[in-house]
Amino acid sequence: MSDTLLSAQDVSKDFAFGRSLLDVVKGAPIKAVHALNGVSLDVKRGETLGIVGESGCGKSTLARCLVRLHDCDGGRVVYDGTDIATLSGADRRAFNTKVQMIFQDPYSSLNPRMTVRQILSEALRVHNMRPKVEIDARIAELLDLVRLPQDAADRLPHAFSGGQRQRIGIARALAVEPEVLVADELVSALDVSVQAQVVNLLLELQDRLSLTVVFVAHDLRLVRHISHRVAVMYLGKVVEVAPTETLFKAPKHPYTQALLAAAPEVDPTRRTRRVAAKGELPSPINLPSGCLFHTRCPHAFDRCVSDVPQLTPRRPGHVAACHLPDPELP
Amino acid sequence: MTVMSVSRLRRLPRAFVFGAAILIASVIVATFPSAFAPYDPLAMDYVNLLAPPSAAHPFGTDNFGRDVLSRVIHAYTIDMQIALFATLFPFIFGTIVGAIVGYVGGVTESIFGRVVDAVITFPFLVLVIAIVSVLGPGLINMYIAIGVVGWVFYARIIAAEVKVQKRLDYADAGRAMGYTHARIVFRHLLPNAITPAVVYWMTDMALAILLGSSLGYLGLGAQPPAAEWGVQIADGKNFMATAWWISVFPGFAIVLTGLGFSLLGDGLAEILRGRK
Amino acid sequence: MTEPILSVRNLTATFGQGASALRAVNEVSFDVMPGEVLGLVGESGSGKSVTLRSLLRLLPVGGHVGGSVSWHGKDIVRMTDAELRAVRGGQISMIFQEPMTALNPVLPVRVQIEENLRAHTQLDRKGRNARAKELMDLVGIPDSARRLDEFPHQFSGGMRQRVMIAIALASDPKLLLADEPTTALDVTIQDQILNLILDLRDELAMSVVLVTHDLGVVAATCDRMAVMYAGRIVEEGDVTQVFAQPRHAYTRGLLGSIPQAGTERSMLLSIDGTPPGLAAIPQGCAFNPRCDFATDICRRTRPHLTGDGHRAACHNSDAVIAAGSPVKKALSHV
Amino acid sequence: QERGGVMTYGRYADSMFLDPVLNDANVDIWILSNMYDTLLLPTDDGQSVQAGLATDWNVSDDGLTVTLTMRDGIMFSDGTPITTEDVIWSLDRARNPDNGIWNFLLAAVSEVTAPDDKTIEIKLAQPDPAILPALSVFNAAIMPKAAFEAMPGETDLEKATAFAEKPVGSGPFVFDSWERGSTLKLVKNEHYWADGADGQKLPYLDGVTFEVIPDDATRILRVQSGELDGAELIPFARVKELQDDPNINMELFPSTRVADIIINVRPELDGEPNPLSDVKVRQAMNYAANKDAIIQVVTFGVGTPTSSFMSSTTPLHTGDGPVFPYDLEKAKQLMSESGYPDGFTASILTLAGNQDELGIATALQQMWSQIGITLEIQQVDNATRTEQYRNGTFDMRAGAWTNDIADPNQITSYFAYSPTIDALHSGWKSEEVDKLFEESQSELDTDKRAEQYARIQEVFNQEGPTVLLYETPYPVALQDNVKGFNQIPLGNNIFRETYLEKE
Amino acid sequence: MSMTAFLGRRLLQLVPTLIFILIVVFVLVRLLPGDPASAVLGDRALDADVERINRELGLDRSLPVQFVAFVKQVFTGNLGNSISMKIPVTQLIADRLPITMLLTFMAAVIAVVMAVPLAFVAALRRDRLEDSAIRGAFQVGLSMPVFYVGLILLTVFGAKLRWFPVGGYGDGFLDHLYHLFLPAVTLALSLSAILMRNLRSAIIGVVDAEYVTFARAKGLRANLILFRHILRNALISTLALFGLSIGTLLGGAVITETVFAVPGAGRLMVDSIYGRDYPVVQGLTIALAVLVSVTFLLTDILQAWLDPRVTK
Ligand SMILES: Nc1ncnc2c1ncn2[C@@H]1O[C@H](COP(=O)(O)OP(=O)(O)OP(=O)(O)O)[C@@H](O)[C@H]1O
Ligand SMILES: Nc1ncnc2c1ncn2[C@@H]1O[C@H](COP(=O)(O)OP(=O)(O)OP(=O)(O)O)[C@@H](O)[C@H]1O
Ligand SMILES: [Mg+2]
Ligand SMILES: [Mg+2]
Ligand code: NI
Repeated sequence: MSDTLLSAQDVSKDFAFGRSLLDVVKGAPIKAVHALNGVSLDVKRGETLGIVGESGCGKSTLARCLVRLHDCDGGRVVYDGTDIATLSGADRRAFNTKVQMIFQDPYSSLNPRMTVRQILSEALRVHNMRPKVEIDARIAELLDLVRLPQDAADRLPHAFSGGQRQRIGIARALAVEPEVLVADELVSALDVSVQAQVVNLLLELQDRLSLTVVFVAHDLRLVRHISHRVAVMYLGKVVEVAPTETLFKAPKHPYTQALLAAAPEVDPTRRTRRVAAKGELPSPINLPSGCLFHTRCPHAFDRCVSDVPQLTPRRPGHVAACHLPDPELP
Repeated sequence: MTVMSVSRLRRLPRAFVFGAAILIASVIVATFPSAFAPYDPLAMDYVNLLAPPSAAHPFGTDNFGRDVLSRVIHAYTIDMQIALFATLFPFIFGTIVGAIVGYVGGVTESIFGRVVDAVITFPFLVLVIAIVSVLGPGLINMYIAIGVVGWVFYARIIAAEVKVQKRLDYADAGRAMGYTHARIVFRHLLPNAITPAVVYWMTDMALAILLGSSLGYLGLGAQPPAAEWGVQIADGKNFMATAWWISVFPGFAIVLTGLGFSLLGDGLAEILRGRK
Repeated sequence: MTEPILSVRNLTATFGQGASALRAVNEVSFDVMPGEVLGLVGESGSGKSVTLRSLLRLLPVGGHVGGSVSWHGKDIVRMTDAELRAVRGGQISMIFQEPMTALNPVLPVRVQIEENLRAHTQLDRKGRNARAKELMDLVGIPDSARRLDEFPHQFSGGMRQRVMIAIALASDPKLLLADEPTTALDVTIQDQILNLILDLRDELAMSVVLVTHDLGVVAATCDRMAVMYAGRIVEEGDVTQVFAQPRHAYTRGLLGSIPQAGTERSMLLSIDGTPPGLAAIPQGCAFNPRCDFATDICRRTRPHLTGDGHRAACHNSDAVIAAGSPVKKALSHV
Repeated sequence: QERGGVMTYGRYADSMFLDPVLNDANVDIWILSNMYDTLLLPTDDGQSVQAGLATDWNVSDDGLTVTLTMRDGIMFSDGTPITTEDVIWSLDRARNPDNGIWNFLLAAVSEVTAPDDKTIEIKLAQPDPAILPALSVFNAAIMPKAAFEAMPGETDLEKATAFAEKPVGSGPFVFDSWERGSTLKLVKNEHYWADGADGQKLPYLDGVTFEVIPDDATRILRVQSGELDGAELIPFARVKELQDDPNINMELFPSTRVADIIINVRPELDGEPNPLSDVKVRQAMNYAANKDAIIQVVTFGVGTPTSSFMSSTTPLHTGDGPVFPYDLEKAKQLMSESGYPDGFTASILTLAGNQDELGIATALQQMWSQIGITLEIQQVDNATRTEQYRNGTFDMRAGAWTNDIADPNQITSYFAYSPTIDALHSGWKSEEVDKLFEESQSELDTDKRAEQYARIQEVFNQEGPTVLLYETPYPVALQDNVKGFNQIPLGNNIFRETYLEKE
Repeated sequence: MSMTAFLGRRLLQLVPTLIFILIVVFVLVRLLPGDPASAVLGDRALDADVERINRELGLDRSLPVQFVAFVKQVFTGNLGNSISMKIPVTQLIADRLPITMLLTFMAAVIAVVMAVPLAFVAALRRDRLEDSAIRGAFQVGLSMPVFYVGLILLTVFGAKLRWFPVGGYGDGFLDHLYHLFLPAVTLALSLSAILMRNLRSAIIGVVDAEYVTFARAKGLRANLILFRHILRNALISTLALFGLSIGTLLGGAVITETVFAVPGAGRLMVDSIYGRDYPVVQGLTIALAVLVSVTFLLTDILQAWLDPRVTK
């Protein structure tokens, strides 16, 4: 299980601000949020790839680029050997069925005016997944798959709790029988107890349907729990990728280290009062030069300000983008 | 009515129930005016001019000797029509345009913004008067004139709401599912974006009746001999001191109907807000 | 043993009137000791925020507070408006989860700090200005003089939270009520803010009631914790004790739901079902339908909070203790 | 009579252009004579002329020369004397066919000269029996040539525009100030020539202030609240009420105003045969129209049925009693004899917002439905109506007429004489009427002219393109203390002998 | 974005709007049936006179030629002469637009003065008797035709009680204010009803906002919370609505001015439409459009001042 199914190759994405006529007249420079700045990442068939990072670092944007909700401004996203930007018409729809996305917000990701049955049958119908007569049966099957009672079909989303809604979202994605699921903060809006239910469901489905999963989250514990490999993002860049155990035990990038240190441990006996990372995320509009993390990095030296570090191999399957070969854990 | 629906009715906001009751009654009267009106609204009685309210003519008679009550009742037909038709086209057209503008955004939105500016910059009543003058007076032309201007307001509301809805995940979910833009706009976004427009619609219907009566006052609205409240009030203007009943009763009808619409609108807003 | 500075007894909060009234908080009792950090945890809707707000009678229109909250010998629930105003923001301050919505978007930060100073201190204009700047420095906002005249939307999330803390600290409160102050923040920022609160607690010798749903935050910051479920406290005790030996099945479930290092890609110990709505709280122990330990008695009678120091409201405490702490297990695994 | 005081008078609309020659409408015409004097003045009954700036006048026997003697010592309000040069210039300007729309009144004039500085001689190309009244019409007003020509501008229109901003004339009052749309103030002309019956100098008033109050009800309220001394065009509906008001003197001044329905009688309209071209149909419509009821409903009894197409106050009017007394049976009879026994549908244009016209149309709608005619009322604004009228594309329209000259020739040329405007743009034509009218235009024998007019009226009344309805007076509400105000049948508001009685 | 840039953008946006209005009104007036000459001259004019006068007015030229001439005129600040009154349109506008502006301004002030306090009472006593009474009263105000309300006010406060003059405009500024009071009230009724409704629900929306809770948690006095925290935020959305209503308000002035005999621009506009006085209609439309746009700009500025987020 090492062949690449989906890959991002040097993907970049900017969100330009609206420019008024006046700006044009004044010749003001185009301002943009640099959400992704050259992200390269491979997703291997059957694996779960976790993507972590702080808010605004471009996790969602990357996820959206992977399913082509955004078209990337630079680089490309390749699925099964083809650049997805070239797909159109039937091919594009076929791609949509193969790579599906599930969303963060259980409240806004379902159309509040459609019953579960309408939501699911729309997906089945538009993509001709099943002949008309089999649609009801398939809906029953899907509900079963995500552990929802059968009588759920004819209810509107507001009749469900957050966890149940996320299951409906999963069912909708599964309706088109995808190979890849991109889950953006799938459980972060849920209560811990319900979070666990959904995580369990995802693990189980992945086994049963041999899905490839891209799991985007900011919760390190969760990512660690379900990912085979983890990519850490900072300011629109991947700064470190490694198999889960390696990453959590021996992080090579100072940012990863700070992130791990900042996450509170679930053990009251191991408290620290040391602040893990100083400062805040710089503005994605005016990015720092060189290493994006140098403004907050305890190890920063002059090269970090001038040179952009590349992802370099550290161990088998472990890459990190830091000028230091092995920054010490602080 | 089943027990359940009664109990559900009780849970509806009071404003909604009152408003709906007034309007349902109005619609019934508007549909079968002859069943309620004691006289032919057009029948003139030259010996009974300007008769004050009496048992025979509870609302009195006007300067043609016509029964005011019967005219108020028959006016329901026209005024409810005005409420509906003067607003229906703007509602539908504005909704469609607004949905597209809100969804597409960008240049379309800027252009639309200028159109909105132009329309709201132009005094509404003056524009309507000008358009009716071009087309000629009469209800249909009045509808057209109001429609030409009115759709913009709906489109603005819908565009703003669609823009909000567009940013919600379910819209993206639709795109991720590979649905067409048309399907996402009209099947998914619009049903969720339409509520403020519907609430505005209710207010607008009341305003349409009022506008209709203003135009009636200027002779540009409903054409005689048809009874219409605004025209009746205008007719009665010269008799405010001597025969107040000619204008006061149609005035009541306007206020009552307007109240119905805005109660319904308020109630609707409350229900829809509550659901969120 | 020192006296508690705040002592809450049978606190109830109801919304609405008559038959359709809902009890969001039900006979909640707890104490806050001087200088301690008390964590209030529970799932969404369990009544944490309402409890916290009831302490200062800050419920929205239609809410009603019962029971007693004694503060320096006076009962806040029965205070006059004038007395209450002196307590609010003066002796007890409060901060909220979403600083963007809790700060008035149309007023510059200076005004929002100043109005608090004006309400609770005798400082003159100049004094207030100086104090405002001092507060901004205290919570670690660089370039404070300039930033005082900015509006909330010009601050980042973390900075906003610092601003709110600065406002709350304006009049040297003795108790800080914090309603999920870090939930909206990133881990690195959360780490900064929590440390800031702890530092300030030490410096200013105040107590803190910290509402959160993140057991990690509790583990990292609190001295004692109370677990809420369906409007009631179901377990209360020293943080280390509770983590090491939960006595309520719900607490145990919560702890088990958190992924632990070393158990990668295994099934989590989840709690089935969802928390009940206020209108349909189950008979007996509110948790019984979701509980693995539930017995008949759980379905019939409501358990009382019992124990000394470490209290729990569970009929089957023993069974739960016997099952052990999921966290312990995880920890020993490493 | 008591002197002094300013009278405020409420009008329904403001004047537009205070030039006697280039103005277009009644809002100007009706007040111009207060500022501009004419050589002759209409008498109070509007039937003939009296001395104005000229004291004597004489028409030669061949009818080709009018000789007038100028009054002594007359001057314009700015104190400059009125010379024969001013008179010649004014009349030449008034009769110039390029100037305004009233020049036809003086169309017969071929030359104006002044043999000496007291005498004006007007030469006519052909005899004109209406030449004396024509000299009393507003457009023949005498204006100061020098002051006019000193105005900036190249063309006559430009000069007139500048002049009319602060006009100078020789009427009893002088222009003082004007806030358009609101108030027009006139003050007493100190140089006015006339004395009143009591021997005192006219006018008695220090000034007249016209206030524009378009809304009828508001205008009346202002009179009732005492803020106005008088107000014109009181709706008939309110006449009774004001007559009963002890503080208000509700005057009904005799007028030349007639109300009728104008019918398009062209044989085809829009490519369809036109039922209204059938004279029987028109007569049926006339009979079926219950004038008494209409007078009751629309004028609340104030009007009287017309006995001819011209008002009874017009010189040479004939007839008494309604031309077509209400007779439904006869109407039905006539309908069945016509080409349209089953009736038809026709439309009528009324002026939007005009309650009188609307009332007439509404009543007719009901009355004519009884002889099978379905009447569609179309309320349109004035310009739209005028266009349809002028193009002859209307079915029917409500109409009203007021004479501008104390002679029947104006109304007859518009109503009956087809070359002018196709007989009210109706397409009606009677060779006989046309011939009679042309003859009457230069007929100096009064009796003969009367006969000609009698015949014209007979033909027109019976077959003409109108439904004759009623004539109405001018309803003016005055405060009780207002005396000596007159609105003559031609509509002119005469303030020169008005005074405000003090208690 | 700075305030100047924000204003600059708004001003630039005005240009296409004005051009659009210019074209629409130019075409619209010419679509009206009838021509200026016959509209002015009325029934009595002879065909030859009508043709002559229309020719003198240059109306026999082709539309594009007329339009170009018109645009040229506009750019030289000359709006032509009125056809019926013969005087320059600019002079007419200068005489009469200020009156309408004053009337509308007074109406706006009165509407706000009526709406704001009552909206507060209604919102804070939500669903109680006071609320229902206030909303009911405004509803009646909203449902009454303007000409009717005007007449009633005139009869009661003018003719009967003699508190106010029965229409007219008066002399001198204070007298103007006095004369315009009743018409302004009439005009304000429907706007105040709309504002009241909007503000009421805005207040209801704000009362439970977290920052209000926070303000209460600071122990502030009720008044301070009400005015500084609740009102200001609630006003923001209402202000936008208010700006949008100015056009409607100006339109409503047409009837009000007729009923109250106020010599304003609204009446002039309608008279000119009826009189087919093309130059006046065109000139007045441009003037009104500029006026309304400036009002929008002002409300925008006010909004930017109330809500610092706007300029973002
Ligand atoms: N549609 C958009 N228009 C403009 N800017 C955007 C848009 N979407 C995202 N951004 C900006 O791009 C940057 C990356 O956003 P993104 O949502 O990908 O971050 P994220 O890592 O998913 O954060 P979070 O954890 O908060 O979800 C942010 O600065 C965000 O403000
Ligand atoms: N104004 C209100 N009216 C009616 N019910 C309310 C109101 N505010 C809160 N509630 C109810 O009270 C209960 C407790 O709410 P509370 O906000 O205290 O929960 P919480 O524990 O703080 O949850 P969260 O983690 O989501 O903040 C919930 O069921 C909620 O629906
Ligand atoms: Mg995201
Ligand atoms: Mg909460
Ligand atoms: Ni006055």
